[in-house]
Amino acid sequence: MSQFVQLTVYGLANGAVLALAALGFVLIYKATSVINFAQGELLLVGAYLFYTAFVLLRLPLAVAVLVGVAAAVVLGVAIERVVLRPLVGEDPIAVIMVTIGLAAVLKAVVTMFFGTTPREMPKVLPAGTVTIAGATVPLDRLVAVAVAVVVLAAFTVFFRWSRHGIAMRAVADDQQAALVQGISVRRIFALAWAFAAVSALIAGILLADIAELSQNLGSFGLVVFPVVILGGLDSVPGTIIGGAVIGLVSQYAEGVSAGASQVVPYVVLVLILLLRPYGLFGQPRIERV
Amino acid sequence: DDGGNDDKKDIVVGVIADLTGATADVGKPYNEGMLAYVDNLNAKGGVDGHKIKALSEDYQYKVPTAEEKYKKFVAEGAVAIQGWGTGDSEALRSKVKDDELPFMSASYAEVLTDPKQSPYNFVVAPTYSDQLRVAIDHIAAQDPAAQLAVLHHDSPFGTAPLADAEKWIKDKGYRLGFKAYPMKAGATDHVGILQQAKAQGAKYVVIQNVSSPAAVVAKDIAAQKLDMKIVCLNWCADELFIKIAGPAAEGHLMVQPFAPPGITKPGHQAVRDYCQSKGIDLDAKGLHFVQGWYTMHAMVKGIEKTLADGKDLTGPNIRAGLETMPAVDTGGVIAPIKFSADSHRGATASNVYRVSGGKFTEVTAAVAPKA
Amino acid sequence: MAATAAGVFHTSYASELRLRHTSAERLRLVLVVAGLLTLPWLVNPYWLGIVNTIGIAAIGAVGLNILVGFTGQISLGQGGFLAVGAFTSALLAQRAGLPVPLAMLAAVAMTAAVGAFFGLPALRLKGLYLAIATIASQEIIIFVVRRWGWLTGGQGFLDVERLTIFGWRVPRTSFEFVWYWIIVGLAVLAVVTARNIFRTALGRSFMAVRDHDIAASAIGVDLTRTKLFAFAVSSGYVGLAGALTAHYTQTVTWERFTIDISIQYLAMIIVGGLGSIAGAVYGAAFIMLLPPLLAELADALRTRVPLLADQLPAVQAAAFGLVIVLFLLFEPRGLDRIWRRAKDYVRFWPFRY
Amino acid sequence: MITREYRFPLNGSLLEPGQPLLTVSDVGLRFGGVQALDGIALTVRQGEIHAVIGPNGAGKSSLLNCVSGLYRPQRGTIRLSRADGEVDLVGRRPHQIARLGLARSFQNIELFKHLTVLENLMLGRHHRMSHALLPALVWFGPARRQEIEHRAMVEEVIDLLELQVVRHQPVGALSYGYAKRVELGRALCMQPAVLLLDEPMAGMNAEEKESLARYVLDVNELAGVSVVLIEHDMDVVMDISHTVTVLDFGRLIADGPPAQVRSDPAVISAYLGEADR
Amino acid sequence: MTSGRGTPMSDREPAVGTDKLLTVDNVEVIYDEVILVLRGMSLVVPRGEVVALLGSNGAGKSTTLKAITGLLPTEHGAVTDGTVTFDGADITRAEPAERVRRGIALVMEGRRVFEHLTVHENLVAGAYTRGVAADFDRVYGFLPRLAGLRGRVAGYLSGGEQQMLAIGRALMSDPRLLLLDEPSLGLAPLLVDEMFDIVRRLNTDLGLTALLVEQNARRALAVAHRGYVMESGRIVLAGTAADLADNPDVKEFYLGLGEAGGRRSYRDVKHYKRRKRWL
Ligand SMILES: Nc1ncnc2c1ncn2[C@@H]1O[C@H](COP(=O)(O)OP(=O)(O)OP(=O)(O)O)[C@@H](O)[C@H]1O
Ligand SMILES: Nc1ncnc2c1ncn2[C@@H]1O[C@H](COP(=O)(O)OP(=O)(O)OP(=O)(O)O)[C@@H](O)[C@H]1O
Ligand SMILES: CC(C)C[C@H](N)C(=O)O
Ligand SMILES: [Mg+2]
Ligand SMILES: [Mg+2]
Repeated sequence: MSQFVQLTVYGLANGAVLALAALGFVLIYKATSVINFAQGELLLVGAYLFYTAFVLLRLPLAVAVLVGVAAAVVLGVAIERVVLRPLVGEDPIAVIMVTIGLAAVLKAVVTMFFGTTPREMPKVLPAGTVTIAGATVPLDRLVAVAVAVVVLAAFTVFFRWSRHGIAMRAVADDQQAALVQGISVRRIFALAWAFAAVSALIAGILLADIAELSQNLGSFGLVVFPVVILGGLDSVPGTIIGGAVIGLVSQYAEGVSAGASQVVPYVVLVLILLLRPYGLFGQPRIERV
Repeated sequence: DDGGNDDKKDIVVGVIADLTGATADVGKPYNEGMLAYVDNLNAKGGVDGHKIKALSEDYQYKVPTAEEKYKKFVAEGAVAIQGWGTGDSEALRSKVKDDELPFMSASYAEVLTDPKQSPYNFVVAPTYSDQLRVAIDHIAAQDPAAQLAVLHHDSPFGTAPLADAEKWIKDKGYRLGFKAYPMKAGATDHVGILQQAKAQGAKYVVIQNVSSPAAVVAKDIAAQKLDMKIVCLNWCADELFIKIAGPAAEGHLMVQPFAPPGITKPGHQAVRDYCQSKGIDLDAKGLHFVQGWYTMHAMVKGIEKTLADGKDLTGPNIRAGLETMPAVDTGGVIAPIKFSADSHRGATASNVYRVSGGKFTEVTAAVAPKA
Repeated sequence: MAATAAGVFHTSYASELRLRHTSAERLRLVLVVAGLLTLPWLVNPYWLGIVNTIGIAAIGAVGLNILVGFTGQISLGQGGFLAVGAFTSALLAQRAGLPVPLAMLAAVAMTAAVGAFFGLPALRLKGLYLAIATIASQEIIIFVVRRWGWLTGGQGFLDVERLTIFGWRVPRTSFEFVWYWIIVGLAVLAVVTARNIFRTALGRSFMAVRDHDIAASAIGVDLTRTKLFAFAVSSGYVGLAGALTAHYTQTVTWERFTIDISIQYLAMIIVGGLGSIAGAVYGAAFIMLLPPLLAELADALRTRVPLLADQLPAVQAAAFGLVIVLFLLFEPRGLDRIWRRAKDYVRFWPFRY
Repeated sequence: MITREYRFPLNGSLLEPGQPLLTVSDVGLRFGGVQALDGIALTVRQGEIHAVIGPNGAGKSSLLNCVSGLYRPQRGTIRLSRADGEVDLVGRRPHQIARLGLARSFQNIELFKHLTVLENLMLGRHHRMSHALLPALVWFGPARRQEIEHRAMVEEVIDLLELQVVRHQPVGALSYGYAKRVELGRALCMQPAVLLLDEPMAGMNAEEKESLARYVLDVNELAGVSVVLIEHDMDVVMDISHTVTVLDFGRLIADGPPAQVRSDPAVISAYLGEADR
Repeated sequence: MTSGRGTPMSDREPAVGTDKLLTVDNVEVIYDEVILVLRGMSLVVPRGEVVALLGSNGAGKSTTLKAITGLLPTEHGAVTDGTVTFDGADITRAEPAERVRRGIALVMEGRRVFEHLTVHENLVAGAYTRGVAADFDRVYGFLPRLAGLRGRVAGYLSGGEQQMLAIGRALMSDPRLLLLDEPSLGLAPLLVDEMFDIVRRLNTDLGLTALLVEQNARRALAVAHRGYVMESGRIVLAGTAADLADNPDVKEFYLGLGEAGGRRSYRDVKHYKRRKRWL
């Protein structure tokens, strides 16, 4: 029992971080129909941005987070400006490729500035443990789950009801038609990337705190694929469920057979997709002839 | 070339390095150590008047890139190669054999020590298997019936010593329990495996991986308040592990063939002098810098011997040089390195350290696996 | 299509169905053939080795483009299929002692079968959902290859002997040279056969599925059969590339077939041009040549700007990404498109429209 | 009267004119809360142009989709008469139905937009061609022979629909009118037993409608192909069709010769309005 | 503002020399750097009028509207010559959003509603430039059918309903010039009536200026003040709606009227090569 609780808490904590990383994917996909292969690298950059503000510049925690957020927004907007703007209206697959290139650039830039050695960072999340149902549960994981839930809920609300959220979905549906409504597709793209960068920053801070700050954080991008697909590529609330399911499944698998945890999420994913081809909450494509 | 002894040709050595890839955190200082050694040597006149020209290229820990770099070095006339990972060393093994090029790497897999299988591979340090044997001997001495969990990198590097270790326990008649667990790359915790290890009743967790994941395990053990002692082998038994794991590193053990700069040995002096002259902080670079330095040193000694024997610098001749050179004395940084025609196992003895007060403290120096 | 070239009149369908119509096109073909025939004498073994890896990659990219560019089924499972080809051929040659050509043929068949099996989700899934489901096939294949002790005797990799064809062992000294002919021969065969597919009803049905699956089914295209067939045909080529990798590099390890490789192949066909056989070849060349060329550049810089030396590896990695980004900004539709535009420009010059 | 020699029979049905060819009985289809079709029954006879009209959302396209297998009705049967007996189309997959001789065009032009006109038309021949892999890889031999053989038939359609000038253009760049014609051509290349046309003349001016109507009439009168035609232009419908079926809210409200339907009060109030009479 | 409520539009005098809301002057458009589609296209839309633009398939009508709204770059097209002037300002190179803000709205060919959004969300998207000032009641009042469909997903509406929605969405930006690309396409006769009635009311009740691209020439000319006929990328005929309706070529090719003046039966039409006088 305690073992189960233990795995569950860690699984949920991982799921929470996964969901935050997945959120960026979903935002970008929703607005631009593009899979962002640079999401992991955004997370990496986000974590180092925070590190710079918090450790190198010695800013107080709250200020450092705000500076990090501001920097992430700037980064997102800059990416849109420089690399995505010229591609408005092009085949999404070209843009997908651009994100692959972008991933290499971002990662290399981090290497240039911060080298390849992991960095130490003072703990931001509470360090203690609590005992739940006989299991020792570290507080930092619980806080990570809470942070993720708050952020994800905020984004869900934004998409459902705000004008910009609707505009973003409109752009995803039909860019040309959105343009003639006076919706600036570029602005929406910039917004999506800025949001993605911010959610990646938050995920990056959490990850750096509960694990470590190193260039390996970038590899989180690929891990997120099953999460987004499971929840539905275009569903913000889907990331929460997707994150939780994948986080738990791989943690339980890890608790049974270490090697299996790499493949089990994918098997679960395929099985669910066969039942629900657009993930749990994804919007089916409307195909009428 | 830059004046002076034009008549003496440069000796080209290729260095396949991981400078930006998955293992760059240790790959970079290792590579720097090699290049520093060469720089130092050349400044003092080189080998028998020949300068060493070390071509170092980043392969990002990717096998196909390693192959490409290897071919490039061959085309540029390299007479010997310094490699890095287990994956690429094994991938290049048959190439090296075909091309008759002596090859050293930072992969200490046991297969590479057998000249019959890998005639051109040389292993300067105790193999991963030997390190694990030392660890097992040590544990068996402390707690003869302990359960042992080996957490390893999920790759040829990680699995290299497993079979040998199990055999060792059986051969020596130890009563130790043994189970191996692959570690998921990039995981933020290893609680799942630790749960399994706990169920197994493991008291000792041997880690054959790099420092970062090892530190994660240390933190998990601390957070879970588990009663387990980590034994780090070579690639996680370093300053970085202590740094990242912080207080969670306290009390854990390390099996490390190379003496870290923090444990002063006579052999460190040359390295320290060089670093001082270049304004490099050796203690910040850590033990992998020293490791790189002395690995290159061993290679150069073999070349020196070949030249001293009056032979051309061809692959087979250098191989013979390496096999016949006297034991290389590293001033205690690593046990004397000695190869022979039947064995390319350079050394067998490792040091056992304990982390205390955020530092290495020597438990036993230079122990080889029990005879 | 070629028939837009001015001044070409066809007197029979047969003449129109030819791939080359104008003397310029024929001249280009002659130049390409002449180039291929002389190349191995012009470059050193290192560059010839790179050409060889390009050749192998081109075969794999042609295969992937059949699936992605021509049938519209985005796949990130390429690495897995390469692995199937490589392990099958290596095992059959090393363990069962099959002659290498036969082993490679069996590898092609095996990969085609495995490809068709992992194509099954395509019957339900579309677009990026499918793309990500194919990552699952990648992970599952790699999982099997890594964990199934029998395959590699628990070592995680297999050594493969230097190629021996009908008792003749490829000499060490002319290793790249001999392989060049084998690889180029097979690559040309792959390109020609792939182009042929798309001149026929079979290829058209693939493209119909890509452009509009509902309309395709309404004209009698069996979607199930066609999608699975596309997976099989594509994987057949990929299997060939995998088998060649095994024998050419003389070692098979799963580390060579990770998701990174799948992404790299996707990069090749996008940069080259989706839905273009020639584009797949250009893309393979581009992606495989870029890093060594950047390394050359870095070498030149290292001596000139020693200050930068420490950062060079990272700069190289950044440059790799940057070149891809800039390239796609310049021409999102790929190298094939640039090539066509250049041809049009020459053809219509000096009249622009 | 225009006479044309057809080297290839475009009609894929062997029935005698006037015999029931396609019999829809009691078809019901719903999407969630929407009853798109409700107890529809009608008979298309060999050699006829059979128009289906009705307000937007009446279920005309849905009916066509049921016939061609894209939708599966929850109720009813759709039987196709062939020389060798009747087959029920309900439950068959679209490609199987296409192979039985049902060819169609779509309301919003569903062509293969990256392919050329010629390739689109050749795809109309798909179900009558072999798709073996080996000949395709080799090209020379059977594959090439087959291409040439079917090309002759396709050229006939190109000729009939006057598509010569756009033969090698990708259809994605074609203007609307040409695209509509290509879609008709693709269906004709299938040598159909029944040709189902969903608003083939939408978006055309009078002149273009006239020529498209001519094509449809030619196909019907000269080649003997039976046609099911959905169209909102009453002038066209009344002029060229033999039978008209009117749907409203998924239900059949009138069925008969054009003149009779036109003066039906239910049809006028649901569909025609006073202005367009 | 017009005052012509009730008077037949075609009877009115052409408003030459009056206040020009939109001027397209000698515009050349090239797609893909090689396909020349508009070759010196010029037209004028006077303030307060409805102008019909006729032309056969592929003539370049939609392209003209794309040039006016700035959509060409998204299709690899570009205006390579000429100018588009709206309300005195040169907007040839302006961003689409900028043009919407200035008061141009387009009802696109083929409806192009946002399929995955509900009807109301489509309207919210249409009001993007208006921010909080969006006036939903006005549009729901003008198109009462939409009010009943508020919560329905647009992709599953019938053709006619989608067309209403497309118009409603365009109205949400509170435009001064409405461009309509074949709004009656695919509509049933009753709805075609309603459609043209809406266009008329837009003009008379809301005072909107409109440029109407239509294939249904008879109805279009009935609602318009003036008209243009374009062929192969340029204007070949222009005049008041009444003049155009009287032109023999327009009668034959756009109105489908025979020599005698009555409508020919489609059955009687023979294959013929067109013999337009203006080509
Ligand atoms: N795939 C679908 N999913 C949900 N509802 C659908 C679907 N297809 C059609 N409908 C609904 O069924 C009804 C009939 O639609 P259908 O397209 O058959 O009408 P139609 O008579 O062809 O109209 P139009 O003349 O506008 O083309 C409509 O209410 C439509 O919204
Ligand atoms: N994106 C594009 N790329 C290339 N050519 C195009 C493109 N869009 C349109 N064309 C070409 O431009 C010409 C004019 O097209 P346009 O859509 O403006 O015609 P239209 O007058 O609106 O016709 P329709 O009545 O059929 O809608 C056509 O020949 C078409 O093939
Ligand atoms: C850092 C290590 C992972 C590299 C090691 N030399 C290996 O065997 O791969
Ligand atoms: Mg319809
Ligand atoms: Mg148009």
